[in-house]
Amino acid sequence: MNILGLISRNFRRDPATYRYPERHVPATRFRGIVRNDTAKCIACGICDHVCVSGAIVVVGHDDHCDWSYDPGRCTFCGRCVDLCPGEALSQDGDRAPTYARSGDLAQGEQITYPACPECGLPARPYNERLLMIAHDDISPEFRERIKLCERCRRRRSQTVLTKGLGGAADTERNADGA
Amino acid sequence: MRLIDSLVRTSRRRSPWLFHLNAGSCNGCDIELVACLTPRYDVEQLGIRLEGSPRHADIIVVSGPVTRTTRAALETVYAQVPDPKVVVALGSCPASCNVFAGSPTVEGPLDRILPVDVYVPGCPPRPDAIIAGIAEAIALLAEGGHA
Amino acid sequence: MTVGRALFQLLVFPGLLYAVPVAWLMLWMERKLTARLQGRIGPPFYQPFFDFVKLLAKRPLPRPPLQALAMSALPVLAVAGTLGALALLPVFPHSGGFTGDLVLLVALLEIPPLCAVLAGFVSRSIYGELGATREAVLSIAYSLPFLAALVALAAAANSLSLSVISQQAMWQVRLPALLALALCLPVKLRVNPFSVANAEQEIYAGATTEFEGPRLALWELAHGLEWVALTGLWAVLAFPAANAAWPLRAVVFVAISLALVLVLAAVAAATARLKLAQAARVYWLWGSALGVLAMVVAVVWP
Amino acid sequence: MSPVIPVGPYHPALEEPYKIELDCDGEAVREAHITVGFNFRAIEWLAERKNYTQDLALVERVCGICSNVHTLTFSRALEQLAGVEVPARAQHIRVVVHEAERLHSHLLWAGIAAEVIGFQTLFMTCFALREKVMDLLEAVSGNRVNYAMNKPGGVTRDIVDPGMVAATAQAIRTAMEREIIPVFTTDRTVRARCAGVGVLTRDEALAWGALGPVARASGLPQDIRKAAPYEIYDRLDFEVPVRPEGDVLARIVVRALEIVESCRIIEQAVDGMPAGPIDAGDFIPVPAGEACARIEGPRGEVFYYVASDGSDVPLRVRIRTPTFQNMPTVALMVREQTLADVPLIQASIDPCYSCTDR
Repeated sequence: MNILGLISRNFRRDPATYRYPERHVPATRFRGIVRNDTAKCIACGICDHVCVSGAIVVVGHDDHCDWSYDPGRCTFCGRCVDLCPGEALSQDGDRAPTYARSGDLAQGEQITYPACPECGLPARPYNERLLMIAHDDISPEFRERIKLCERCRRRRSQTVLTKGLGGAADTERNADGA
Repeated sequence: MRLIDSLVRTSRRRSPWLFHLNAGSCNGCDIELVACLTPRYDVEQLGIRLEGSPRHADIIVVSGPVTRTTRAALETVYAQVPDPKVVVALGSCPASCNVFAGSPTVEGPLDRILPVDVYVPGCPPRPDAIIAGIAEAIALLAEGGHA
Repeated sequence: MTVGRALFQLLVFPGLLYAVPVAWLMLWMERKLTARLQGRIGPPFYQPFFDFVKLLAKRPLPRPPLQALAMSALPVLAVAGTLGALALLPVFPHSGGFTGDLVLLVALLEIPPLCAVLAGFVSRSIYGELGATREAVLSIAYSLPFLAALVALAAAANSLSLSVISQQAMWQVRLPALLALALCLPVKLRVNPFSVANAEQEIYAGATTEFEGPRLALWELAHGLEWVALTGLWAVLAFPAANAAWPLRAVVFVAISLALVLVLAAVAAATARLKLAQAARVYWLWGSALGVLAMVVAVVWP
Repeated sequence: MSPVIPVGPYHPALEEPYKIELDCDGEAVREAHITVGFNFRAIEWLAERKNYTQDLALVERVCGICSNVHTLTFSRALEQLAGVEVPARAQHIRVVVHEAERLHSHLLWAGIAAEVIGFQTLFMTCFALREKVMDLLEAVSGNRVNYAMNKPGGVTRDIVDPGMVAATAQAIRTAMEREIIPVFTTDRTVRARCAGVGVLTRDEALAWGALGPVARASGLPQDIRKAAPYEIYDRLDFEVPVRPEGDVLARIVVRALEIVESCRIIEQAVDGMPAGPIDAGDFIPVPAGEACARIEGPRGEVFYYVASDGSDVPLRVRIRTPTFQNMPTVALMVREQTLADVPLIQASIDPCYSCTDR
């Protein structure tokens, strides 16, 4: 086809243009603004570790963790979403809105550490999916223990251990006595 | 007087001319801006033209984190654009230096050097996002640009 | 020509009142057709008007006084010259036109390119100077066929009056002369394939690179008026029917002008920009051949 | 008139800031001096201060047009260090994205070349076709530019709809063969602007170390995909187009034919795509050592050197891009040409100064 054919074809066809404000919608797997599902977030900080532009910053405190994110700094590379162990992070399927001042789009999430059922002090959050990956079969006893804070968990382990060992020692002693 | 005012305002809204300045960008944003001219997006439907000379322009579109070597040009070009004018920052680089933050040769972000009116997020922004950003800028331009 | 008639021609038709809106219409048609041939929507029809108003409302940049004066005066002169040329077009033939208005027309039509060349140098920009140089070289190249065609027509009609020429030149001369004139239009209007004088990818906007705001607005207006004047000249010469009623004449004049705009825009959309030497060669070779042919026929034909 | 005409750093014909100063005699160019460095963002310096995962996103932004090439080469260097095998499906996906990137880069270049010679209609046609590739890349990777597809040991995203990919490749091939190639090669005004302009002879190309399509348009049949096949290129059937003329038109033709070949490669890669995993794990430990990797980018050979001390931050990352090699030939080619040819000649090497400056 020569150029005359090309322009006459263009002329005969309707223009390929989207009339503003109609627009070309992104593909379904588009990588937009990152969202954090605090229910799944375990505050591990991997997103902060892999974020090249410092868009995601994770700061841990005693009883909570601040997860902050500024789309104005984001490269939308999706590495944080890929590598998020708990699948807490996801990306919007559409583009971010324009904004007027630097930092306008910045958002923060607070991941509150759940209270330890035993002592009431903050415990590390946990994520069901990660548990399933780490352990195929979870006993009710283990499930209860995962909710405890580190100290209580250690104490619980200690008690179980002592009890177990104590029982064993008793049996041994009994055997000796026999 | 009021009639003339509203005519001027309408004309600014209908005929924004762009000058694009690459301040050390990776080309991603620049190419997406060029894509805005092409049949699918065709910004000429909004009266937008990409001008070669800053003296003809109303809107300065900046991409890139502002490297040391482009800073002087950036300032010159800004002075060459007649008022009223509006600055649009394209992508994450002019907004925050993006991945180049901390580099010894980068002097950005852009708002340290020029007053920025509209930020278009994305790395790079999609053409429809760029058009939306320019539409924001047009609204500002109609009101006489930034103070 | 009576004063009243002259004023009418200058201010109403085909002068100011007609020419300015039609200039915007033609600029829009050219852009819109180009866009459609490229598969785009293109600008809305009010685009050139708003471009003009917007540029007028921009604050000019501070410049040294003498340069500011020259940079403002040159586009005004270009607009005025083109309007003057338009007023001379004998859309309605009359007995009163002064003989020799052809010479005046040619002189007036040369004013905008001349102003552009001066503007390029006055703006003291290297790209402005390059654009001006190219403009000058091209104007030498197209002047030969352009003038040859007009002289041939004058010789054929044995008059220097446009009105007489448009009525009486014979078709054997008129045809090659019109072709030669048509060939000169793209370069005078700076559209492809002869747009080298304002080739954006090489020298920014050429001579008008350094112009801003109201000064640029006037250049845009002058450019639009050039479209009206040159297509109008061609239309007048291509439609000689002497005894048609005046509304018909006016309608045909406008129709031919607008059709010519479409043809030029289509040609521009289908070609790449030729280099300066290549463009000049086209005019020296083909343009001159057509012009000389017209002259020879005008002189030799009994 | 001043004898030295600066083109750039900001010029309508240049996408990027760089400067060519021309010693001119009227419109004829006597000598050209190229100044680069406007895009210097110290990427190599930054790469030595960020961990490997961060570096992937960083090197992707060396260049927004051939971004995939950079992550791919970097990943290949790391895989070499770590001794990791890339799963077969990931290799196929890599080739598809790699060639799709070549498609969009070449179409973009063809459009820019048309724009530079003032042929707006052809520019629009090329870019309209390019949008098809952009849609393909967006559907596969989730972004139109900077795809973030590669990581050491595989790719980040699977191709869920191979049929669409193959159909797009076929549509582009048809459009190239029917519309764009005929116009570029037969249109008289295009020929008038491109044929015989900016000639780089075979010997000059060899002596100046030209790479990629520039070398192939000067009669040098060099292509890493054939010379040192990576991924699955040794199992694919494709040609490397070579032209002997060395002018701008030859560079156009070489790239146009490469687009057709890339479409064929994509069709084959999608066709034979096996099922299976797409990566070899998330964080791949990089032991101490050094590695080089090179692949054939759209503009020519891209070369990476990575040195590691076993930590998660590289000791040294060295990037050499094709424009670094091709750029000096511009000064050679513009001599004794006219001013109007300079933008076209500089564009004909498909320069990428953000790659060169880094």
